[in-house]
Parts: sequence; C-alpha cells; structure tokens
Amino acid sequence: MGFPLLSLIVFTPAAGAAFLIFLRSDNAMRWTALAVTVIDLALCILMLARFDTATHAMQFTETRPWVPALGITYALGIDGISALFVFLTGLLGWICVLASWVAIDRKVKEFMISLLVMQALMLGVFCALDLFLFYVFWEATLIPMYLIIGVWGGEGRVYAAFKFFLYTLAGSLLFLIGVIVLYFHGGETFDILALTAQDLPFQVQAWLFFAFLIAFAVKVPMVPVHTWLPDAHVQAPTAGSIILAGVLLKMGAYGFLRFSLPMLPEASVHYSTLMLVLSALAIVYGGLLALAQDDLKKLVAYSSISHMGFVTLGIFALNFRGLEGGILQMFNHGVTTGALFLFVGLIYERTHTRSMADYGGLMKAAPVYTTFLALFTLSSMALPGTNSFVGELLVLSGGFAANLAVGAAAVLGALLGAAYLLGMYRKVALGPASVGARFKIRDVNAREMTAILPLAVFVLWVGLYPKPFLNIIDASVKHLLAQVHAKGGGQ
Amino acid sequence: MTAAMEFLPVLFMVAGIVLVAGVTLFVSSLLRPSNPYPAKNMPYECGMDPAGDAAGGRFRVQFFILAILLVVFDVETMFLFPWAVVLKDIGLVGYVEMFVFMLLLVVGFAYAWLKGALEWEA
Amino acid sequence: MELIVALGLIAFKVALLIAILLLLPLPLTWLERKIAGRMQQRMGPMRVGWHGLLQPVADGIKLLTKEDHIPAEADRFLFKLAPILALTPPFVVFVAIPFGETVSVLGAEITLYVSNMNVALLFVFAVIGLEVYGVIFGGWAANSKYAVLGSLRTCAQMISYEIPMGFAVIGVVMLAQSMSLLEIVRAQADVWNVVYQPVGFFVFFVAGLAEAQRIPFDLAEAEGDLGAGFHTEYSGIRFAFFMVSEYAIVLLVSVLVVILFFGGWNGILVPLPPLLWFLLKVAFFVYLFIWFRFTFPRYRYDQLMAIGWKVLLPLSMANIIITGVALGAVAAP
Amino acid sequence: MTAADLLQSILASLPEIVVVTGACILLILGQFVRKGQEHFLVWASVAIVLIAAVGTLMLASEVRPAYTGMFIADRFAAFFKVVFYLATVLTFLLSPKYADVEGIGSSEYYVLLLFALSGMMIMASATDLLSIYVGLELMVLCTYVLTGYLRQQRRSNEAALKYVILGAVSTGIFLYGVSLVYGLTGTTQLDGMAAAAAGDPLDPGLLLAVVFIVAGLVFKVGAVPFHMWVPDVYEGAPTTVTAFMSVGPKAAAFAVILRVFLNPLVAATDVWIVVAVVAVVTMALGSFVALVQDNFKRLLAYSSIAHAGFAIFGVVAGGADGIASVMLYLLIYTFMNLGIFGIVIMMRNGNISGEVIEDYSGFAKPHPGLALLMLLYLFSLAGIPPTAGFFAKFYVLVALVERGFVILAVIAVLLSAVAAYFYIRIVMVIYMREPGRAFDPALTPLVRAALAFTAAGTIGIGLFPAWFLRLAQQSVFGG
Amino acid sequence: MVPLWWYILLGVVLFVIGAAGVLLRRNILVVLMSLELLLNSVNINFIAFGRYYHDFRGQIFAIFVIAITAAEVAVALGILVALVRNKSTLKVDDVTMMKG
Repeated sequence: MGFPLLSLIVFTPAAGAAFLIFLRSDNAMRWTALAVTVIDLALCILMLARFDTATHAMQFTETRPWVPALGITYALGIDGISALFVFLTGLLGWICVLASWVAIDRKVKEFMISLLVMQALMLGVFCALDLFLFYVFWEATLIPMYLIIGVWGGEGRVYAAFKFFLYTLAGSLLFLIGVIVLYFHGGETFDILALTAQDLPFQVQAWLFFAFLIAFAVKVPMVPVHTWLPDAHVQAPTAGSIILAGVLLKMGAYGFLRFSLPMLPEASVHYSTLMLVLSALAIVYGGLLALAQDDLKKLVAYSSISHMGFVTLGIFALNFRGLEGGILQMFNHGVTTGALFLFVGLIYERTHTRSMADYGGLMKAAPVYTTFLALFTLSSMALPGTNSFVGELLVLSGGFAANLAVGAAAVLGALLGAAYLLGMYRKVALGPASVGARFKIRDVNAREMTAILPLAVFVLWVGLYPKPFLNIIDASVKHLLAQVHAKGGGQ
Repeated sequence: MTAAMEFLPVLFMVAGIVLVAGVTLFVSSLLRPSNPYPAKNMPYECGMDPAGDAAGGRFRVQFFILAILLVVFDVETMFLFPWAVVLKDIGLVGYVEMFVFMLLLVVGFAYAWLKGALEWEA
Repeated sequence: MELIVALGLIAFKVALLIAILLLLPLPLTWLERKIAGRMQQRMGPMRVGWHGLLQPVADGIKLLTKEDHIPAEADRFLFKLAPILALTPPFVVFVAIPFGETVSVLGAEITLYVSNMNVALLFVFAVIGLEVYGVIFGGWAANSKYAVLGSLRTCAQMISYEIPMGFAVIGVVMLAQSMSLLEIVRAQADVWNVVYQPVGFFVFFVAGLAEAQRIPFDLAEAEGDLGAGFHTEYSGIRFAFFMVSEYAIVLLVSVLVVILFFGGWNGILVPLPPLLWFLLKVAFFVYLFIWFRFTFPRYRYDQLMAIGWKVLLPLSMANIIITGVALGAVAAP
Repeated sequence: MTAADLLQSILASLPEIVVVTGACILLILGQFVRKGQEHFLVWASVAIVLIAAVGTLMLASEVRPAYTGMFIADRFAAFFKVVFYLATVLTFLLSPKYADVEGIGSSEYYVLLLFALSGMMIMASATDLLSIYVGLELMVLCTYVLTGYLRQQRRSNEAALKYVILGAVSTGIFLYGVSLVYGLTGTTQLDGMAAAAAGDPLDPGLLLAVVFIVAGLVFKVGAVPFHMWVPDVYEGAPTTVTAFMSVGPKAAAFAVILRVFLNPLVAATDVWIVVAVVAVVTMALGSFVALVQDNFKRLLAYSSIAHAGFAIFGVVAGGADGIASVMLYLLIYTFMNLGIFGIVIMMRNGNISGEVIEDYSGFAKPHPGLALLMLLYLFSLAGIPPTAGFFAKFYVLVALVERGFVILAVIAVLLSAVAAYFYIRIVMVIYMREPGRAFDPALTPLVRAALAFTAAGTIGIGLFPAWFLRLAQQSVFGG
Repeated sequence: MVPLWWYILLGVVLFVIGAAGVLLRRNILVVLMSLELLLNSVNINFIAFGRYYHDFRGQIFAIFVIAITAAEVAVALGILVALVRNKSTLKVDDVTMMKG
C-alpha cells in the first residue's frame, strides 16, 4: 500500500469542512472552501496523471479492516470509469464554490460545510471498493443535499427537499436489502471485486437487479421515478443544482456500471430491452416536458432527464460503443448541464426571475454571457465539435446496434433537444431587449469567468479531441463488457 | 380431610352468628316502636341542621398515607411469619437473608419517619 | 357415623361459644360499672336486682325494644349490614382459640378447642383485619359527619396498631416454631413467653388495647368531639351488636395475651385445673382492661398515632431482630 | 446452599447489592440534604453507578450462576447492565437543571432511578421467572412513581395512573402465562422449563403460556398491541424520566425477551410468527402515527414504538446474530435517543416548554452547534449513515436476511423510510424556519457533558462499529 | 378431592372477570379491585399447581405476587391521591386529557 492518494482526495474536503467550523468571517470561509476544492482538484489531476490507462484493474487501492466481524473493509480504488467521475467531481467542486460566492449570503459557514462534505461523500462513492462503504457514502449524501436544497433553496424548498430525500431514501433502502442479500449469496463479503467474481443463480440476479434498479433509477432519474428532480433542481441554489446535475445523477448510472452489469450480468442482459425502452421513454418524455417549460431551470432540469436517458441507453445497449458513449456522455452532461445551471444561476442573481418570458435581447446587455451560453447550448444540443456530439454519436450508434426502434426514438429525442434549446436561446439572448429596460444587467465578472472558462475548455476539448478521455475508460469498458458477455451471454 | 375439618367450624360459626343476629333483629322488630319523622331522621349534628355532604370523598391525605403504609408493612409481616416458623431448619442463608430483609424494612420505615409520613398534625 | 358425631360436636361447641360470647357482656358491663364505682368511691348500679345484678338484663331489654332509627340520607343496605359485619369477626376468631387440651366428659375425651389450625395465628390476624369493614361501612353508610370522621379515625387506628401487633407476635412464633396456638402454649410448659418476650408482650397488649378501642385509645368514639364515633347514628339492637363486638374483642385480646405470653393453661406453683388457670389469667387481663379505663386519661389523636408508629412499631421490629440474634447465638455451637 | 455458595452468590450479584445499598443510603441521607446542595445527590448517584459498573466489568470474565439457579452473572447480562448504567448516568447528568426548572426538589428522584436501575439489572441477570418478575416489578414500580413525579401537573398524574393500571394488567397477563408454564412444566426456571418441555414442543397450552409471557413483556417494550400507554406516559412524565424510560426499561424488557427466546422451549414453539406480526404492526403504527404529531415528546414516543418494532425484527431473526443485533441496537439507541432527549430537556427553560415541535423553529440560527447535534441524533434515529443508527439497523437487517426473512427486511426498511420523514421534518423546522423568539437553552456543564458523550457515541459507533459489534457478539456467543 | 381443573377453571373465570372489570368499569377504584382479582386468579393457579406437584415453588410465587401487588396498589393509590387532589374525580373518562 503506497501513498493513500484516494483517501487524501476523499477526505481533503471533509478536513476542510472541519476546519471551516472554526472560522468566523464569511469571506474567509469562502476563500478557504475555494482553496480546499482547488487542492482537491489538483490532487485529482495528480491522480489522472499517474493513472495507468493500459489496465482495467483497480488502481491506487487501499484496504484496511473496518468491521472484520461482518467482512467489511475500508477499501478504496479506481478503475477507468471511476477515475473519470472522480475527476468530474473534483472539477465541479470549486466551480460550485465560485457559483455560490455571492448567491449564498446567509449561513455561509453551514453552506460551505455542506458543500465540502457533499464533495467528500461523492468522491467516496466513486472510490469505494467495498459495498458497505459505498452504501455509507451513497446514503450519507442525502444529509448535506437535503440541507443544501432545504435551507438555501427557493420558495418551495422544503417540499422539494422532502421529496428528494424520501424518494432517494426509499430507493436506496431497497438497495441496502439487495446488498445484504448479495452479501450472503456472495460468500459473506462486501468486497466489490470478490462479489463481481461470484456466479449467482439467475433467480437471485433477477431480484437483485430490480432492487438495485429502484435505487439507481431514482438517482439517475429514469421515468417514472423522476418527479423529484425538477422540484429539487428548481428549488436548489445554483451550486446545489450543479452538484445534482453534475455528479449526483451520475451516481445512479455509476451504480449500474459498477454493480448491475458486472455482478448481475445475466439479469442485465435479460432485462436490457426493458432498460432500453425506459431510457428511450426518458429521452422523449424529458424532451417533450422541456419543450413545454417557461422556467429556465425547469427546462434544464427536464433536459437532464432526457440526457440521462441517453446515458442509460448507452449503458444498456451493452456494446462497446454504447457503453463508451454512455460514460463519456455522463462526463459531458456533468460539464454541460452544470454549466447551464451555472448560467441560469448567474442570470437569476441579477434579475431574480427565471421565466423565459421575462427575458429577451440579452445579447446586447451581456455579450460575453450570451456567447458562452451559446456554446453550452450548442453543446447540450450535441452539435458537432462540442463534447456531447461525440458522446451522443457513440450512444446512438450503440443504441441502433442494440435495438433499432429505441435508436430511432433516441434520435427523435435529440431533435426535440434541438428544438427546446434553440427556442430557449432565442427567447433569452435574441430578440428585443425586454429585460434591459427593467434590470441593470452587467456582464460576467472575473470570478464568474473563472468558473465558466474551464467548463468551456472541456466542452471543446472533448468535442474536438476526445481520445484522452476515451483512453481512460477504454480498458475498463472492455473488461466490463467481457464480464457481462462472458456470463450473461449475448453478442 | 383434616384441613376441611379444621376450617369447617368457621363456616358453622358464620352461619350461627348470622342466624342469631337475624333472630335477634326479628324479635326486636316485633317489640320496638317505629315513629320516624324528618327531624329525627336528620343526621346528628348537635341539633343543628346538617350542612353539606358527609360522605363527599374529601378527607385528609394522612388517611391514605396510613392505608398505604399498612398495605406495605402488613405484607412484609407475611414474609416474616413463615420464616419465623422454619427459622431453625432454614440454615444460615435463610437466617441471614431475613436480616437483610428486616434491614430494608427498617430503611423504609426510617425513610417514612424522616419524611414525616408518621406525623399527624392535628 | 363418626363424621356425624364429629360434626355434631363442632356444632355444639360453636353454639356454646356463641352463647357464651353473646351473654358475656351482661356480667362484664355489670362488673365494669361496679369496678368503676369502687374506683370512684361510689356504689355503681344498685337499683335493679341485688347490687344491681339485673341491671345488664334491663339494659338488654331496653336495647331490644328501642326504636331502630335509620337516618334519611343513609345507605340503608350498608347501614343494616354493618353491625353484623362488626359482630362476625371476633366471634369467628374464637373458633381457632384453644381453651385447654382436653377434658373428660362421661368418659369421652373432648378437646377444649373447636379447631386446631396449623396457621391459627395467621387466621386470627386475617379475621381480625375484617373488623375494619363493619366500622367503615357503619360510619360511611350513616352519612353523618361525626360517623364518617369517627369511622375513618377508627380504621386508621385499627390498621396502625395491627402492624405492631403482628410484629410483636413474630417473636413468639420464632420461639415456638409454629403458628398453631396449641403448639405455642405447649412450648410454654416450662417458661412463659413473657419472660423471653417482655417487649413483645408490652407491644401486643398496648396494641390490643387500641384494637379494642378501649381507653386510653378510645379516641374514635370520644363523646366530647365525635358524638360516639362511627356508631353515632345507631340505636337499639344494632347498637347493641357493636357493643357485643367490642366486648368480644376485649375478651379476645385477653385470651390471646394469655395464650401467647402467659403460658395459656399452664399453671405455676399452684396445681389448679388447667382450664381454671386459663380462665383466671384471662379474667385478670379483662380486669386490667377495666382498670385502665378508669385510670388513664385519653390520648390526643396525634399522640395515639405517634405511639403506634413511632414507639410500638420500632419496638416490635427491634424485638424481632434481637430475638433473631439471640436465637442465632443460642443455635450456634 | 452452604455459606460458600452464599458467598459466591453475593459476589455474582455484587453490582446489584451496591446499587441497592447505595440507593438505601441515599434515601436516608437525602433527607438531610439541605436546599441548594442537590448536586451532592447527583454525584453520589453517579458514583454508585460507577462503582457498580466497575464491579460488573470485573465480574464479566466468567459465567457465575447464583442463588440456586435464580440468577446468573454472564456477559449477556453484563452487556445489558452497561447499557443500563449508561442510560442511568446520562439521565443523572441531564436531571439537575431540569429538576430545578420543574421544581422537583426531592432526593427521592435519584433514589427511585437507582432502584429502577437495580430492577433492570436483576431482570438482565434473572434466570428464573420469579426473579424476572421481581426485577420487573422493582423497575416498573419506580417508573410509575417517576412518571407521576410532577405532582402538581394533572398531565403527569394522569400519565402515571394510566401507566400503573395498564402496567398492572400486563403484569397480570405475564403472571398468568408464568402460572401456566409452571403448571405445564412444574418449574419456573428457564433451563428447567426447556428440559421439561423437550419432546413435546407443540403443546398448545405451552404455546398459549409463552404467548402470555411474551405479551406481558411486550407491554414494557411498548409494542403493538400494548403500546397505548406509551404516548401518554411519555408526554406526561417529566422529560428526564421519559428519556430514561425510553431506553432503560425498554432494554431491560428486551433482555428478558432475549433470555426467554434463547430458550429452546420458545424456539420450539412457533411464537416467532406472532412476534414477526407484532414487529411489523408495531413499526407501522409507530412510523405512521408519528407523522402527524405536533408534540415532540409524543413524536419521540411513537418513534420509540417504531424503534422497538425494528429491534423486535432482530428478535424474530433469532440466532446469535439476531440477538447480538438487538443488543447492539439497544446500545446505539441509548446514545442517540438520550441525545435527542437531552436536547428536549435542555430546551425546557423559562417559558419554553421544549415539547412542541414549533418551539424549535429556526433553532439553528442562534445555536448552530446544538442544531448540528440535533441533526446528528435525528439522522441517526432515521438510520442514515454514517451515524450509529444506520449501523444498528444494518445489523438487524443482516440478521434478518441471514435467516432468510428478506420480505420482513424489505418491510422493515420501507417503514423506516416512512419514519425518516418525521425526523427530517424536525430538521426542517430547526434549519428552514426563521426563529420566532429568543432561545434560552439550559445548557449546564452537566448537560453539555451528557450531550457530548451521546454525540460521541452516536457518531463514533457509526464510524467505528467494529469494537461494539464484537462486544455484542461476544456477549451472545461467549456468554 | 377437588380435581385440579376446578381450580384452573376458577382461575380462568377470575382472570376473565378481572380483565373485563379493568376494561369495562369506569371507576378507578373498581378498576384497581378488578386488578386484584386478576392477580388473585394467578395466585390460585400457582397454589393449585404447587399442590398438584407437591412443590413449594407455587406457594412461594403466590406470596411474592401478593407482596408485590400490594406495593403496586400502594403506588396506584398514591398516584390516585395526587390526581384526586388536582381534580376530584374517580371516573376514568374524566381523567383523559391527552389525546392522539
């Protein structure tokens, strides 16, 4: 066991949160939080730099006994798939801090603590190699997120927080039962790798698959358990929305990748069509709902449902392109939708309205803002040259290979996306300057620019040269596919 | 059988008393006059008209405390009687245990005393 | 056949007991008034019969023919039930009391007790405890303030003194290793218990005085402040029942003192018949009751309670502990 | 029984003797304590418990049967006794200020708690139905009185009266079951019962008897259908007593239930079906009714019903893991529940009752630290990791699934999701409302210590459960 | 000799009467008396079984039950007194203040 890099990554934000308790000035807290998240990002980059893309095996592993009586260990480790999300989380962390720099003006200390704890827990989720540890991180994210939405959210924050909490709690508790059942079927261990190596009878796999499905589907969220998401997104503060869209939703898809597919391959193959249909449903349904929205945040929220549909579609296409596309799309969605929420937040800070009807002609008042908005809108539409194009293309080709009808539905969804996103951009940025009359809108300042630029860089980088990112996940995806098809058959 | 013979007289006795009392009452009812009128039927209150209800359920708490003390102490005696009977057969342990019991009893008694449960403020 | 004889014998003994106990108040009241007279330098009843000997009979007839008065507000059922409830327990207790071993009547050995229970002492206490019901019902049912107050006080007094009484007896049981009264008397063949248990005797006797509602503990019926206590509203024959019950209790306490502490029918020095010894001793204690009545002043109610709880109870508890230690010391090699 | 046996027995029951003797001495000494020196009583009581605790730990190394099979000092008992000590000491720490505020000036309060403690200890060690009964009564009699301790408040009187009457009925039911067991097996010793009943496990009379016994015990736990007393009693009793009752007597009843269930006699009957139904209904009722409560104490009462239900699931699971899971659950519940009650007790000051949930509106603003503690306890009660409450529930679920009761496990988690709602509702009130008035929590050093300790337990066991888990398991396996 | 089941039947009947009394009667004193009945049915069982087995344990248990019940009644009376002093009623229904 070498240098505990992953532990450092996971617990740096937690330590920062603990340190924050002793600070008094709001600004000191903001700077501290920023420093901590930047350090964390640096550590993530260090991790990526030392990451060996050639192997699918877990890297940077750490193992310590935790509860030996029950075979629970404190085990961390990452493969290509998790590495990408660890990095994504690190990337979004400091952006969240920046996004809430002035938006959060009361109980700053509590907010920053919640944010940092949240980040630590999410990093933990992606790094955990022990099911119990994973579950602890997974479930514990509810606490800070509940507070972030409930305390610093909008008008209906309490309702939204409750809804978020109870939906995800109910889902994950069933997951817990699944975990325990798996524990006893898999030789009384919580070691994810050991459990992956087990051969379970199909009957058991099928039950577990649905137990897991409920938990992950709520998190992703898939139709029909998506209803918490619009409420949560709309009510959450900007940083909360970024975390939700950027990372939290990925945890569900990550669950599919880490547990459902490798541990329950037969069931995954068996029920893949169902999952594909649900994904297509989410894509189209989410798109249609987004089309009908006037509220900017709601629009982005529903578009999230649609985009996450692409992710699950790619995953359950169960072929190489689909999987790679799905995973890349998760990353892209984190960057792009995170950015969109950030943009909605920026404008909301200035005008205190999110209704598209109130906007128009922003182009003149805030040219820089609208330019970058255009970039991210196009990215969200998956225009060639942006990140989402690469991901969506891979997903679609994988999807068509898996199921023609589902692929066709996905294309329809992509078109819908173009419709509502362009509509949104037209209403907000173009046209007569209705807002300028009522609000004094200033353009983005340096701090905001600092948050926006890296995201923009990633949009273009992935869009133009996705190879490094695909390289990271390649080996792991191949291994995963081999696992699924070795046991689950198909293709 | 012997137990029945020992306790049968109790029944005889009760029956006998009820019988005697009944006969006496009957004889008395033949002999005595009966001349009730409202003033005579009033409860005795030194000749004044009675005021208020006598059996309204309001009386000093002291009576309750006494009742409770009785219940507790009387039942303690119940343990002492059998012990006293078999004192010599019960051995050292039984002998010592009852002293522990008595000690606890004394503690309870001392507490009641200190607490003023035994004071009867006139 | 044997069974019928046995049952007949029991019935006869019970009837005899009832008769004696019912008639005993006659001479006792006479004696009491006579003794009172002597103590107070006067004659006592002299009019009815020789030296007033028929006075009790006249009183009895008077009570029998007096109007039976029931207050208007009374609970009539309980009011009528109470005197019988008060009358029963002291009579029933006598079933368990032995007056001697046996006597020969026409060549047949007849026991001088109705029943030899192995738990006689427990039985005695259990039944005496029931006396409270007659008192409380009587006072409550009359719905008169004096009666209610009197009955409450009487009850409190009776239950307060029941505890030291019970504790006092335990010393005796420890000595005799039995709860049978017969065995207890037999155990005193050589030495009377009063020698080993002076404190027990003192506590028992004083508590007995209080149980019988006799001076100096007759607070409950103190004429001055409570009319006549719980039987304020009773008249005629029902009142007589209460009186008979009180005398029966006086007799009972005397008998118990003799049995438990003064060797029962075991005589000393003078070889008299056992039964005579027994009756003499009982008579002495009955006389003591009467003597006290005209000698002591009445206690206040708080004093009464203080004596019961703060003097007699600690004494009796100490008595048990000391007796236990002493017995242990004797038993230890 | 020779003198040597007696000495052995005295040794085995030394902690109980210490507590009872200490309580007696305090009872008398307490009468001489002058006004304003009550802290002497607190420290004396704590000292007594600590001495007893030392005794228990020293005796825990081996199994010591005592008093001719009536009593045993083993690890199982030691574990529960430690739970009782914890509950009692924490209650002591929380009490003085609250007693001041409520005007409870008398020393009997502490003495009664000590006597209740001794009753619970006897229950944990009892191996004969008679000693179980005596311990049980010693405990409940004290809690009856403590419940009615606010003599001037009708609510307190009423709660106590209800408690006494219903408690006596449950005792009656328990005793009736005991008498039937005695009649059918000819013995009241737990071991003897099993031996006598061997070979004829399905005697319906025996089943009935065991059901009666379990019903009587279930009352003390507060499970359906004998739960009706819980909310009223919890609401009416002084809050410190409520805190104590929600932990101590409940754990004691579980100790007895587990002892009885360890017994092959019970294992042979199909009582577990009844118990499973009880567990489900209890949890459902506790969780759903708590949703609509406005009174904090009442809410916690229903919450405690729900938690009892969850712990009973552990009993249903049975086996070593099942029993260990119940024990661990109770230990953890002691920390978190006393923690949250500590907050409620602390809030009772001045004209704030601390009993209405609305009283806590915006509590986080002026007192972020205390609010954080509350958050911790509440999420622990809801069973969210990384708090101890999660691990408690987790282990029960593990035990359930191990025995194949997956459906029961699913029901349990779904109901606990319902229960989570009312805990986070309180979080909502303290964090998401604006404070309506000034708070003046009675935060004495003792209360601080109690809160710190419970918080440390709640988070500590959550993060490092291994040691506590091993403790619970060893208490079952090695006892 | 009276057969064992007579005693058991008596016990059952007393138990049922006692339970019914507790549940149905409204006067608290009567409820307390019903409780006594309930517990005495247990005592009858114990003593009958003890005699049946020629075993002292039944009687010992009965004595303990009596003693502890006495303590219980003492506590109940004490609480009742406190309640009556706050509000003079003995009716169960009048007592109820807390709901839900």
